[in-house]
Amino acid sequence: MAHVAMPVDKIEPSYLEVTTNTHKGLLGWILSVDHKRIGLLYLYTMLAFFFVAVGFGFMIRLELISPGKTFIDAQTYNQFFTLHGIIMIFLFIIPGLPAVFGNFFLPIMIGAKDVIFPRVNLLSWYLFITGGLVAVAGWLLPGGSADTGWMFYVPYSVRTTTNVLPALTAAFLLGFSSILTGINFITTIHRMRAPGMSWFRLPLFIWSLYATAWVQVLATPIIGITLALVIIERTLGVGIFDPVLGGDPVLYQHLFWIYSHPAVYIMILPAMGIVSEIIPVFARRTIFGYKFIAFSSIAIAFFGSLVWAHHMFTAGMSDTAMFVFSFITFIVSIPSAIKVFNWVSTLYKGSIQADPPLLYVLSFIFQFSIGGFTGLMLGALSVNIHLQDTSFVVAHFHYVMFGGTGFGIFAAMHYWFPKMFGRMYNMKVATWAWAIVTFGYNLLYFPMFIMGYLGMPRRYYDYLPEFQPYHFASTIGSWILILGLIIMFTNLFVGMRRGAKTPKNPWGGETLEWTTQTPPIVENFHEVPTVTTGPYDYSEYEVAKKEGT
Amino acid sequence: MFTSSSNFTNDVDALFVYITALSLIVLIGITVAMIYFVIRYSRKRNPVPKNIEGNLTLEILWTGIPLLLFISMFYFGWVGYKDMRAIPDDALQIKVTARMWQWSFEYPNGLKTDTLYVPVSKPVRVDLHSMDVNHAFFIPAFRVKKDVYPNKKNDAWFQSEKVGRYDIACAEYCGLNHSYMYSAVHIMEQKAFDQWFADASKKANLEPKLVAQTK
Amino acid sequence: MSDHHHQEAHVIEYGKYIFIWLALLAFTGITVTAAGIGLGNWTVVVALLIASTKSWFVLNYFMHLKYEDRVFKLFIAVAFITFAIFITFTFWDYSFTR
Amino acid sequence: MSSSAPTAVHHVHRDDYGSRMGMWLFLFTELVLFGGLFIVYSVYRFTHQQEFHIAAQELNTTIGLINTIILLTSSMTAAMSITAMQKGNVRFAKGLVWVTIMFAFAFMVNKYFEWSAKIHHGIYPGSKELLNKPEGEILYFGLYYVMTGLHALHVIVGVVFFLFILRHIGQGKVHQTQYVRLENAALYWHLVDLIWIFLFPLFYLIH
Repeated sequence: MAHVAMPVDKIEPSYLEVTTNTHKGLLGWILSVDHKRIGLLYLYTMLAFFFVAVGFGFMIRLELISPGKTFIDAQTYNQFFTLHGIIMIFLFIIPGLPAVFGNFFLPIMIGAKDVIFPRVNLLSWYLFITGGLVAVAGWLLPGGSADTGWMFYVPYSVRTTTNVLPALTAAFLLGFSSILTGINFITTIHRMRAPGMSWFRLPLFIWSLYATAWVQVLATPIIGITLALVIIERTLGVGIFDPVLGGDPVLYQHLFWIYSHPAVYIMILPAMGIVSEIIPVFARRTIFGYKFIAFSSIAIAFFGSLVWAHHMFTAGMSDTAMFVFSFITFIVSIPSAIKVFNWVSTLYKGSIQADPPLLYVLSFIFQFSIGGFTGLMLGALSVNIHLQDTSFVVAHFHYVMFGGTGFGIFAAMHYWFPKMFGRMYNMKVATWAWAIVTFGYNLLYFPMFIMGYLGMPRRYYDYLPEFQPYHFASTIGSWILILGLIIMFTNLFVGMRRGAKTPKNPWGGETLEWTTQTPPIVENFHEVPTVTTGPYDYSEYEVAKKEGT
Repeated sequence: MFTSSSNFTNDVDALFVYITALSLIVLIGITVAMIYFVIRYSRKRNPVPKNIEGNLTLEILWTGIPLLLFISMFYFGWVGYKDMRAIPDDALQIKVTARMWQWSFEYPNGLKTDTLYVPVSKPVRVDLHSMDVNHAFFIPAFRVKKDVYPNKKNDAWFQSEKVGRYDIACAEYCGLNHSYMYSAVHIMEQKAFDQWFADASKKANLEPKLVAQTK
Repeated sequence: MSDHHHQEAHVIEYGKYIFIWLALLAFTGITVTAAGIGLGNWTVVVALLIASTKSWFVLNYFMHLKYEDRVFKLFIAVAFITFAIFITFTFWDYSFTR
Repeated sequence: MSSSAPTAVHHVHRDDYGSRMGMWLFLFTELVLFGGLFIVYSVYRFTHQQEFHIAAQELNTTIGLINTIILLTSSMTAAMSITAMQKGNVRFAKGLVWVTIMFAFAFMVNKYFEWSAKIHHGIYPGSKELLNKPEGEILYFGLYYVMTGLHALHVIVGVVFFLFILRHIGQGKVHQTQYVRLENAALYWHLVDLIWIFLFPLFYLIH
């Protein structure tokens, strides 16, 4: 890729030292319109929410270690799994990659100085943080936090006396934040690409963000209006979904999943982009099937918007709907399969360095594949009827969302860490953390497949004794996973503070972010670079051999 | 896995095994290839990479073959589902009412129970209705599940194949005691069932006759 | 996709706007009359067709879509197709016996 | 991390084309937001055809028609204000924006009378009168209030948007060669008009 003439030795103050406004300290951060600072604001707040949600997950698992009451009552348990879901989905995994790493790296990777609407970008962070605080407020107010599950299914969400309104409002605000980020990214990708950065020279992470942004813009408003309708229904008694007033609870589910299924793709697509970035760098060779990976992102975004009702196969839909939605569900798995095959092929005849980012990517491919395969089982109608609403589904979507997206986020953190902070974490510790996290993760979720098939319904506070061994293994897994997470984040934190300074391009990446200073200066580049090749041009290593050097 | 306990069990399990087997083959293939490549082409062993941009034949193969396999999975799933929808006309009709957090069953003659008793090898149709929020009628051993709504009629059916007692669970989250919303279905020999039905109906001052089934 | 700069402004004369406005008023008249006659099941179809025509005028002239780049037209096609999909696919469920 | 070091001047990138593109994308989200309501409307209308017809009789077509004309006209004046601005006729442009705002006001006054009449007749969410009606009519009026209410909210937002533009014109931030904000405000206003173009027949004309 293009190499920009930049003085090698002269290190300028980075975005960490220089802000875009006149304020100092905290204000210099929360009022900054620098996309990199906003990316970090997202990172810190998002991680804070992540830890809280992990805490709830830990307690859910602890409660389930044995049948009967272990340490919390049923009501608290119901509130905990609701909070776990809302926080993980709306505050961690949806904004996780686009808002943190998209914000930080999208402009740099296309050779731009910032996103096109920097102030709107800051506004979306404010909406994000407000949404998060409203969600937390609902948890502290009298009445207790919502106990509806993150799906807010009507009529339970209209009936329950807990604080559903703050949770709904929070989700609404967060949706709006996500929309604004999407608008910003689409326009930025269209308008701000550096000279020579044609569409097919875009890094694949950018392609995946582009597809994601479209889903954010076009699907999120549906959930916005749906949740707003539930708010109106609860506060003003307007008859929309409430069966007592003639409403149709299944219609609510349609509208909910019209957004929430594509939302799964908002979560997974950027992670797929990360994988496509990391593999070529650590295999030191060009990606296999660039265009197939790029177009499969668009195909996933498109077909992914047509399959929402596969969450409702037991709801009593028409046979036509069952046929169509099941069929397209199988079709949508094709582009994902294409990606997996291309990634594995990219390892072929590479020159591979198995550093932590790549290790997380390998876990991603393994776990995402399991998530995908179990998705096939859920897509087959007759099997779905049996598996719907059991812990099999819980395992399936955790394999996709945590085993996939979560590990994608971990991979991204380890990959871009040196660029973001100019320091390096301890590689050995990171590798150990990876091993522990991967093992704990699989021990936590795999048993759920088995007990799900044996008939363990989801969202159960208590269970029949026959499921105990699986629950026990799963809870042990959660402890190992959390141990691994603690090691991983401590290592990153220590690295951020005291890690060794890194050169501009520690991994040998070829995309534009590795050509700029580490950590980057405020507007990324002094001169906008001119791009002359595709994003993963590693031919120099091959040439070097032929010339005998 | 369970031993076959209803008319659906075998079909559903067979399809599940089919998909699982195919998935395992591919999963193992992917994983082994990945690990092998990482070791075989490690930077130490293979310091010089080879840039391969892609291969159209491969792309077509790994789009086409999965597509065919997926369509076969879809097809078997659809066929199995059609069976679940084809409720026989002579099925014993039971009205099932769900409320937070219990089930109640009503026989054609008006007999109400909180546990379901049905004769073995006889098709049973359940008409599902909820008094309050959403529930789901789930007999894991029979591979039967259907959501139960207020203001909407749903139904399901099954035909047991073995005498015994099986759990009925609520599978759609419905609040505080969701996990305790269990009931059971007792599958009885026809004679034993008739006896039970006559006794229970007499006790409730109802005519001990299963009224002719009307659709 | 052409993303080159496209800064020269296209000025639409007042007269044209008045003409479009008159057309819109005429269509409003037609839709009210059509609803009055009672076309049975076709009432909705006719009403929606007229409303779509009206929006076509608003989009193209008032909102200048006609003079915008091709990308904008592509965008709006994507948005409308998405919405069309949402509504058709919902009706896969509702318009067949459940 | 300390940020005590000097401040960089963030350079402002002007891209009218990009601004319009962003605005259009935003309009799509608004369209889909109402789209969700249209889905609800179509499903309920499909499942409760008869009751929707009966309920619609209660609405006053004349008020709906007047409001349609008001919005169409205001859309025209909003569009014209851009022409005026392009021609450098700033005062006329400002005047046209004011006219648009006045029309918006008239629309709201009309809406106010329409809603108060309904409420006066005891038809409002949760009212005894409404709850005694068949399910389809409850749903119809629920949707009527939500959809026209959300639309009215957009009218207000549009007015606020225009008021900001007037201020920007006064401050010289919007002028003959830099008027993309006026364009965007007008785009938003046309969206409000577009939605009404569909609301009007769907609620007022299904006799």
